[in-house]
Amino acid sequence: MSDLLSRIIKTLDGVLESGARASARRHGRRSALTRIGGLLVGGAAAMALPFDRAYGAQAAGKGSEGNDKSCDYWRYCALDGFLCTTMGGSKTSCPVGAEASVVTWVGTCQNPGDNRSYLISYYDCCGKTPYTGAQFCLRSEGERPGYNMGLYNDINWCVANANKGYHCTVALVVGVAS
Amino acid sequence: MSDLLSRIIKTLDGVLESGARASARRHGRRSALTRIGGLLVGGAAAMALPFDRAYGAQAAGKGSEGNDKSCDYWRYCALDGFLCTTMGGSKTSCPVGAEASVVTWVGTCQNPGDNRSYLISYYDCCGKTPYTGAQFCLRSEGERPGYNMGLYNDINWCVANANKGYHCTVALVVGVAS
Amino acid sequence: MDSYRKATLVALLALAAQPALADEPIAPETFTVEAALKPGPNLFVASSGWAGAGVINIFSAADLSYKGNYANGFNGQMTISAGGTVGYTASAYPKRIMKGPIEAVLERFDVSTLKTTRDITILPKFILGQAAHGMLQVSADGERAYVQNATPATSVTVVNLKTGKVVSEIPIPGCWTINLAKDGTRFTTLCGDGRFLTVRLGPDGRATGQAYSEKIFDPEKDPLFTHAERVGADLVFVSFSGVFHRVSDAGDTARLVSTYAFAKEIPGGWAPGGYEVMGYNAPNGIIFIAMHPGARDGSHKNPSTEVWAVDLERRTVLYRSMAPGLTHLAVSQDKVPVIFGTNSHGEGLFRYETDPTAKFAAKLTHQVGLRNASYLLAP
Amino acid sequence: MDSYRKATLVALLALAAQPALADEPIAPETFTVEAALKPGPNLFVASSGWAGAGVINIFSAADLSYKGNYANGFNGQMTISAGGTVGYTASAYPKRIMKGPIEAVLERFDVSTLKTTRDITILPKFILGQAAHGMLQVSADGERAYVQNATPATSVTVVNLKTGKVVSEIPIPGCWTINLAKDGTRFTTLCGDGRFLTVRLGPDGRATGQAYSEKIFDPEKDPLFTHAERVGADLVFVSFSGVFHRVSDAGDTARLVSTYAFAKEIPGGWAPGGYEVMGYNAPNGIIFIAMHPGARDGSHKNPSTEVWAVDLERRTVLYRSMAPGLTHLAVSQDKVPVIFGTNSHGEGLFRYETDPTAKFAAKLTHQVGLRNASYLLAP
Repeated sequence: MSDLLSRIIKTLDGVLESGARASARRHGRRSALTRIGGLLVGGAAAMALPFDRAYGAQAAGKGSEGNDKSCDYWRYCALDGFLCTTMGGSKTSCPVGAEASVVTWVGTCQNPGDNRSYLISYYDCCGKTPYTGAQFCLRSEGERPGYNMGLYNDINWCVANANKGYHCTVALVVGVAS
Repeated sequence: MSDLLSRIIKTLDGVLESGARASARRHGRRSALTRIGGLLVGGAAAMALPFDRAYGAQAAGKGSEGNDKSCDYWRYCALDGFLCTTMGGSKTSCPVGAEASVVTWVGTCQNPGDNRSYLISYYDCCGKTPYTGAQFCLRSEGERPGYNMGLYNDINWCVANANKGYHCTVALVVGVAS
Repeated sequence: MDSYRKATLVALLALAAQPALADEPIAPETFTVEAALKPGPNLFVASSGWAGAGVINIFSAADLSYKGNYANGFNGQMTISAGGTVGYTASAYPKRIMKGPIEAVLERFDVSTLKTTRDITILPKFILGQAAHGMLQVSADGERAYVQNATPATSVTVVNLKTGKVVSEIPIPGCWTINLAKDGTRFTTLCGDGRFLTVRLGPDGRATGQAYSEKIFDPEKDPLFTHAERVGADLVFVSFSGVFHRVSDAGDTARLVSTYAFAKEIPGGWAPGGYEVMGYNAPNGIIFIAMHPGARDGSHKNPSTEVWAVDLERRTVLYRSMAPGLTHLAVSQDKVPVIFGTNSHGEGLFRYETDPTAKFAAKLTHQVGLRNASYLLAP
Repeated sequence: MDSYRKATLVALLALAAQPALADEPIAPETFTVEAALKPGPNLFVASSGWAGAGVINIFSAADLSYKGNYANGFNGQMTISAGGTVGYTASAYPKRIMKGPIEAVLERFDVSTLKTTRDITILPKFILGQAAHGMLQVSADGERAYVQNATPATSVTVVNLKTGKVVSEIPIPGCWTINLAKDGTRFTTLCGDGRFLTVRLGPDGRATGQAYSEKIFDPEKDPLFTHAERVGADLVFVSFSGVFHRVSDAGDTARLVSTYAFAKEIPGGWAPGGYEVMGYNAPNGIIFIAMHPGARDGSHKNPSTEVWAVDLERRTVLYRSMAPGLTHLAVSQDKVPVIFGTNSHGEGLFRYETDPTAKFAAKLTHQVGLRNASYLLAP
């Protein structure tokens, strides 16, 4: 049985590693991902500010720990954008008709459910206008300026897509951070 | 002296007539201008609603009779748009860098200063975004649907210009209506 | 495999499948795109772009929950056809957004996938303005589109949706809005002298003839709103003072069937106001109409104070419901009519349920703080 | 002409010139366009478009009254040069606004007439994002422009403004923001490993060499904000924890001149926050910086609670003024410094006057409810 377990773990590690490598490749430089373990303390105290990258600011909802439509949801610790969960998508899927971004920034967020720190990949969904009534969030735990591009949430991450209009953002677990 | 007086009056009439003709020509159909005298009662009770053609609605200022930055200014009785007076222009001039519209809609507004009804030509200024902090007004005294195009304030009157972005609207006296 | 090992394997596989359990971390996830719009009747709401992109937002007709959108360009129009499954939008794409020459484009999209299925450059004479009824119409067979032009001289661009080509431009000087006949063989438009113009269309979409009606309305004393509802075989319009004009567009010449001054006997100076001023529910024969009191010159765009339920057949105002702030109104074709409304002057998307057993009294059930919303199409 | 007739003529001409008099109607008026921006120092405020056009709004620096604007495209950047008389903006014009290939364009405009004087298509690799310092720079002689690219791999596009051509693309992998040297012969950029890269530029704008500095900052423990201020011959940056880093960019290799942990001794966990976090007033040698208390991981974009006046020479925090809600801050070069600020998270454009005789205490004088405002440039 330890074989099965180790295979499961290896698979997870493999995905994490290849994810980090892919990100590094896409960013065309040494990825900041490799340094994340020691860099970030994880999103212990979730901060939810009424922020604005493009449109009117929205007050963050008083969501529960498990409410993925709320800015204080644990995965959103470095998310700057509209939540796809409030626009017909989910936390891992773009709304219908949008284009999945091919590059991404990442954060390291602590899941209060298992006290693990996860590497979260924030993919933008592209090619359409946002819904202005959607939930806009800005949290920047572990966020860094553009010289650490893989951690930077101030650019339009539809930049490498055919269609560059910013629609909304998802938050995928790509691995365990530590 | 009566010669001079009559010449002045004729000049005014001439401008009004040629203005009306020009408008009719531009609209490519019998201009509604020729019927305005009997049609409209003039902006007796000024209505200032917090309206919106494109952007966020703005409450109309409590301007005095002579305040051309306020929606209840007498000339604005059929104006739908941003006031150029609040965007660096005046009631007869576009802000710097804008393009003067070549077609226009008209209203008939009563000037409380002399109790005359005037034909007002609403020219749009074109080729730039509005300033979203400017005063937006919508009044529709004597306004008519698109089958009376010369009186219609729901279209973008930059339509015949090289640059079709709507910037703001001015209100010119083009003659006495009655 | 002994039962102990088997049980452990099952448990471990369960762990892997339930990544939220404390013992096993969340498994890496896959990034996807939703394949199709959530099922159920849709409400389409246009927001015309004035400084860039506009959008058609799609809400659940049941509860106004958000379902998705289709982005268009500057000053966009919309229509939905084929039982709500195919969308069309015409809008402008200027070279430098606020400046430079425009490319006017007719886009067709699949409502379920929100994917563009046609992108046709049309005449740049295309009407620039707010989304409204009669600016863009598509034949029932989906083969032909008709687009209002205004330079500001008025004409209609005919587009063949099969070939993706503009077929012709039909001048309609002094006339406004396209009301396509049910069989697609003609369209009717309102003219500034109070007559209606009917344009006959050949099988290729070109005009084969045209005829003006008698004078149907008085554009000086009591103009018609251009919004129209299809009622049986006829079109119903309403005037600024509140007179329904029932017009037959079945023949080569439009014909006034009847008028009904529904607001006349009711004190308070009530009149219709807004843009999309009314909606018709066919199963019950009821028109719901946005009304404001103290009507006067220039109040014809005032938002509603009440929405009135009018029985067209019995010529009766059945009920006056409180429904403030609507400039646009659309009604479902359910047996229990649902009214949707927007306020293009401010904000708000509203859903009202009516009660057929209580004279179609309307009650607010859902509300969304949407801004810049205007023309809407109900299921 | 007898004196009676003469007097009457004068009176009539006066009537004609004063159309508001009761006896004579208002004369027909002429439609014009204002020829030039109203005189006086200007404040430039960028609002980057995310669903279409963006805009550079121009306000009077004296009272925030509105003067005019220049519209640009999607995700626009700006810079102003030649003593405030020439503006530049780089932005994207996508084929279908939210979709389709983009044309990235560098536009030059005359600030007085707001007319476009150059429209140059640049590399589509152009950074898409919010307007910020170091994304677009123009040499002092107005001959060369430098544009940050991010695909997200980073490089710099060099544009010859005389010929209107792109000269070259200079890769700066892992580095971000362009800080052009005063003499235009090199630019310096911040890299992810804490070093600065200096790129030497030939007379044609091409790179003739490059050199990395020693490690100047610690990107893991205390990253630098990328906003920079020119202080004398040096560049001043500030770190997330509030340490000024004075960097010389005069040589072929950037060099750390000094650091100053100005917030260290002050209780409350204060740190800089926002985007354009500080502005320098040269006549007095004072940096004004947006500060928030209780700083922690992720609070580096928090808007200000206070603005601190810091004397760089004397290494003293002179005064802490209440100035809430600023994410962007710019300071005039007057002897009596004026601070301008915006809140890109919410709304507001603010003007504060400072008092050099009272330790540069700042007091709010004007406020405008502007939304979507971000990067600003003071006179």
